[in-house]
Amino acid sequence: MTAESHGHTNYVKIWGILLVLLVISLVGPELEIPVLTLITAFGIAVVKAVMVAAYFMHLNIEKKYIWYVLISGIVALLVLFAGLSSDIMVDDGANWQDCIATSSCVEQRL
Amino acid sequence: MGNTVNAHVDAHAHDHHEQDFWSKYVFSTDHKMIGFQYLFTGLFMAAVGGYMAYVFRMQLAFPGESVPGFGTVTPGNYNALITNHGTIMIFWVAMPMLIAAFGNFLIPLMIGCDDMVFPRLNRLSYQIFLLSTIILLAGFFVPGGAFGGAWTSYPPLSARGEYNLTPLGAPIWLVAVALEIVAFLLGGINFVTTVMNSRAPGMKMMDIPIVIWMIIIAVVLFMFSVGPLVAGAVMLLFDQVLGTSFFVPSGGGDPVLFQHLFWFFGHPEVYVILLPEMGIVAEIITVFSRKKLFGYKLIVYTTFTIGVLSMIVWAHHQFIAGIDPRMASVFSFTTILISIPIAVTFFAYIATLYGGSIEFKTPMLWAIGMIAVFLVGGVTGIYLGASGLDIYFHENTFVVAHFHYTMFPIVILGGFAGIYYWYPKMFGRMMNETLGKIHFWGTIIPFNFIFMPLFALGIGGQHRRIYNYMNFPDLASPEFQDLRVLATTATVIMLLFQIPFVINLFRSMKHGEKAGNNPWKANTLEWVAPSPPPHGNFPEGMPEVYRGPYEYSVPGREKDYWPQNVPN
Amino acid sequence: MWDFPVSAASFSGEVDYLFYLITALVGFWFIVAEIALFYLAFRFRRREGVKALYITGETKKQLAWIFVPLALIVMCDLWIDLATVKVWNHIKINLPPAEEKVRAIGQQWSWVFVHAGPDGKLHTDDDISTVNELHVNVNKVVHFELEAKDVLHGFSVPVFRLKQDVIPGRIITGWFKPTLTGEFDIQCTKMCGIGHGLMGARIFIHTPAEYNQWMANASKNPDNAVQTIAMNQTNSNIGEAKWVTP
Amino acid sequence: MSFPKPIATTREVTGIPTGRLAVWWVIASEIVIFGGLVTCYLLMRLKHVSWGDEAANTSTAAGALNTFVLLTSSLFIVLAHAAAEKRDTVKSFKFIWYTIGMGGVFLVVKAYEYTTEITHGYTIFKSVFWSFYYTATGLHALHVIGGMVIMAIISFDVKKGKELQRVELIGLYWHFVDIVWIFLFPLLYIAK
Repeated sequence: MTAESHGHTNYVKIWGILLVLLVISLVGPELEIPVLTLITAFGIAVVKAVMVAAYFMHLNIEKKYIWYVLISGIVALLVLFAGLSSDIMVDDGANWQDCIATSSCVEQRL
Repeated sequence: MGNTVNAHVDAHAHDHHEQDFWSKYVFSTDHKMIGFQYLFTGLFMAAVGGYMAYVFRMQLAFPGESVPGFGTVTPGNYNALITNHGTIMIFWVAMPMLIAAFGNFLIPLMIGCDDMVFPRLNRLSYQIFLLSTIILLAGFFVPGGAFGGAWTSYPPLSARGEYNLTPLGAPIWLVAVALEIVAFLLGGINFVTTVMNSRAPGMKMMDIPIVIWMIIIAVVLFMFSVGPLVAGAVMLLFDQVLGTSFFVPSGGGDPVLFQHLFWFFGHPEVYVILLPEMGIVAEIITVFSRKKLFGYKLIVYTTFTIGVLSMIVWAHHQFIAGIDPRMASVFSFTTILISIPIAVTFFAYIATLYGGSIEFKTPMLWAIGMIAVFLVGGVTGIYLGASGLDIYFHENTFVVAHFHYTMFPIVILGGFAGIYYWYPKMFGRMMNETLGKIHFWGTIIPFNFIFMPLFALGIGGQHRRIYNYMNFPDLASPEFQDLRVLATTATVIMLLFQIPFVINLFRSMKHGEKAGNNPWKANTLEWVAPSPPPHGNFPEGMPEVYRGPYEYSVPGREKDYWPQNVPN
Repeated sequence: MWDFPVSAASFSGEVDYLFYLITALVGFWFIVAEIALFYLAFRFRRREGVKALYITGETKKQLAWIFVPLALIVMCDLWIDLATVKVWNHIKINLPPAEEKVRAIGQQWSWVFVHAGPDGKLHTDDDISTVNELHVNVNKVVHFELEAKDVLHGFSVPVFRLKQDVIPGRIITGWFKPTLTGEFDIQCTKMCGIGHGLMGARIFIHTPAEYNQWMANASKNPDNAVQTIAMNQTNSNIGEAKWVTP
Repeated sequence: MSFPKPIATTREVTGIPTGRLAVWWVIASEIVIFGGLVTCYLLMRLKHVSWGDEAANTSTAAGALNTFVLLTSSLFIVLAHAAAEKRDTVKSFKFIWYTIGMGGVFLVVKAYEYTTEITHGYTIFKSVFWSFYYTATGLHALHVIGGMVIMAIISFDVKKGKELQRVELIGLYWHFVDIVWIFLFPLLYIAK
């Protein structure tokens, strides 16, 4: 990887954009609109992460299969999330309910 | 990365003069020596795990009586024994033998380079592994005894000393497992990088021997599935030692979460172990039937498919564990689906035999035996993958019999196949064929008499992890007890038949027939090196590769093999 | 040997049927594969002067040897999938209306069963608690609610082919409809600590007359809750047993 | 440091230098470790609405300051890398130590946060939210410390002009740690 294509100024500019994004993600929640908070908080986190990965970690000029490796990891996490969501994310399902939420179960021994 | 990790150790790896004992055998950075370290640690732990099996099988056959070589088995002992038998056999036998030992020994030799890319990282990996071994065994000698909450270590039982009554044993067990995982992560990064970057000139992707492909796919699978469990282990450790409540419902946690994290790793783990072993068998059946592997590319692609599918089947271990029952149908479908690529691979192996010139040397016996026995394990998996039938068979000895019919051929039969096959390369001498055959028949016949009775008992309704079935009136019948005694007797016989192997292993190092570079007339690069390979592996120059690894009996050639490094 | 226990619930026959179906489908392929393996290994054993064939296994014609059987296996798989989903839905998802209700509470290391009592309703004062004894009527749909006090337990009745893990913090509902009278094992099938091997219970399936008699007796002596705690204490003593160094 | 490199280490079949390839695999395996933790947190957070109130007690200002600190440290280490590629070892050394300094600032802010929270009763035992908070930020802080130690060790070789490729390797790792924080920040501090 050569340095010529990535001059000094480039990095500082990216850093500046990242800081602007940081400020937006802080201001967003102040408006107290839940949807907007989600977008500014998590959408901007994704943008920031991609920018750091692409420009600071030089993934923009890295071989393609590094992307594949990293994305495989994220896909594994999505699979995990999907598989767990019906059990962990909800209070009840088919023929079961979380009885701590409804205080309907026997007292715990601890 | 690796170069910075333990930069302070000053090892003279390239010195060709006599090295002292410590730098040659203990702190070596040579991939072959590290492979041996893993191999012998694995064999030692296999003996420990076998001893545990002997003790608890004796307890089941003769409940309450003093077991020779152990004493009376209390319920706590029994639980600790089955827990650690499972943990040891998976994490301290299967992983170090099949992946770390064979991986370390074979990868640089088979891809034609002189060592792993990060030799010192490799050594660190073994040292962490050894530390984890010592910690695990130390668990038996702390007050309260070793952890007995089954190898799955489901919380809240594992999370609270008040529940499991082994307040020290449980965290020790968990730390040992976590360290072992870290060791294999470090080793795995090394393996993948080596194979990706350091292949011999001319070795294209589709010239890599199947065993290397399988080890690498297994390692990648391991890396992607183990992460959540590492996080889960940290959380469980905090539950145990700090008293947080990640997995304890009374504190707001969720025990099912841990089950998911465990099996998200735990199921791919089965394939992490299976794949390297399938690779070993592929090498052996091609060499001893003098045949090209049937459908090399097909097998590589199927292996990828197995890897991907194995990530989406984990909840079949939890059908009745309190997960939402609607999810069970999804996971039942994917589970039965995974039988398809596995079937492809095994069909391809069987097809490889067609038209061969098969010589039944000891390694080939183990390999054929492995396929024959594994098929039983494979088909019984369908019973358990079918969610409706799993309602009955879950936590039943049918499951125990099933996974021993998969794990045993994978780890023991496949492992021995590999040892008998590569022994000449490892130590420069041949093993004794007669002792090897006695060992084979003395292992595989009693094995069936251990676990066939467990299928029968499982169908009869016997559940797992019970130290004395006399407490259950429906299970206390004399017919059932006879089956338990049969299984125990077979266990003892099988363990006794390991003695010929131990004799063979150590005797042949000194007295075996000299092997020469290529005793089996095989094609892959490790047989180009001298036996045993010196440091640097290829003293006559690093090999170059001109063709795939399975060009046996090519028409028009005088010899029936065509090594990868021979230009024409 | 190789026999299921008696079949004592309305759905246990379906589970057995699934077993025989899978045995037939999978057993066929198992035998084919083993015969192929041993036949080929025997037929193509080494003989002087006979050279092995060179088959790449990469032409379409050769791959057909794998993919034709595979297509048939996929069909068998789908058949098994459909059969198992049907049984699963019947047992675990679509519960028929309850005619009786019972709570089963797992704890280290015993079962407490709360029967509805004479008024037929749970969570009332006349509930009858018993330790390690479950009493039900034959031929009535029973709904059970599973709870756990401490760790995971597993509620399993082999003669019903029924099993469900019990999770602290959750109430899991299931059903069965006994078809035979008699007394059978209830197992705890999830490792629950040192007393796991002792945690058995019995299920008593009564005719209506016997059941009413039992209930009449039991309502007179409601002393079982106390017994539960006592039982718990006794079992904890097992924890004193220490690891014996070999 | 007289450890001779095997031939294997010098080969580059993929076209990516061996060290960098290995670091990418390290990052891939770290993604699933942190990701597993974050997945667990997210699942439970979505179930327990009340965790929003707990999250209100984390200091958004301190979190934002730390985000700024880490972003800046990422800039410094990438500048160190750029300098190393021009073989400007003095400048590279300087920027590595700026990065370590920023790591130090991060840890000081973190320590201040922990102290405030613990003295206000928000310990790791208070609820599962706080258990997750301390586990996630603690694991992250450990990675920060690890990165700082490695940077300090390699910086002296860099100054002598040896093993300059290591600046890029530690940089990749450091950016990854930064990215983890970029996600932890909204998860633990902003969303209420």
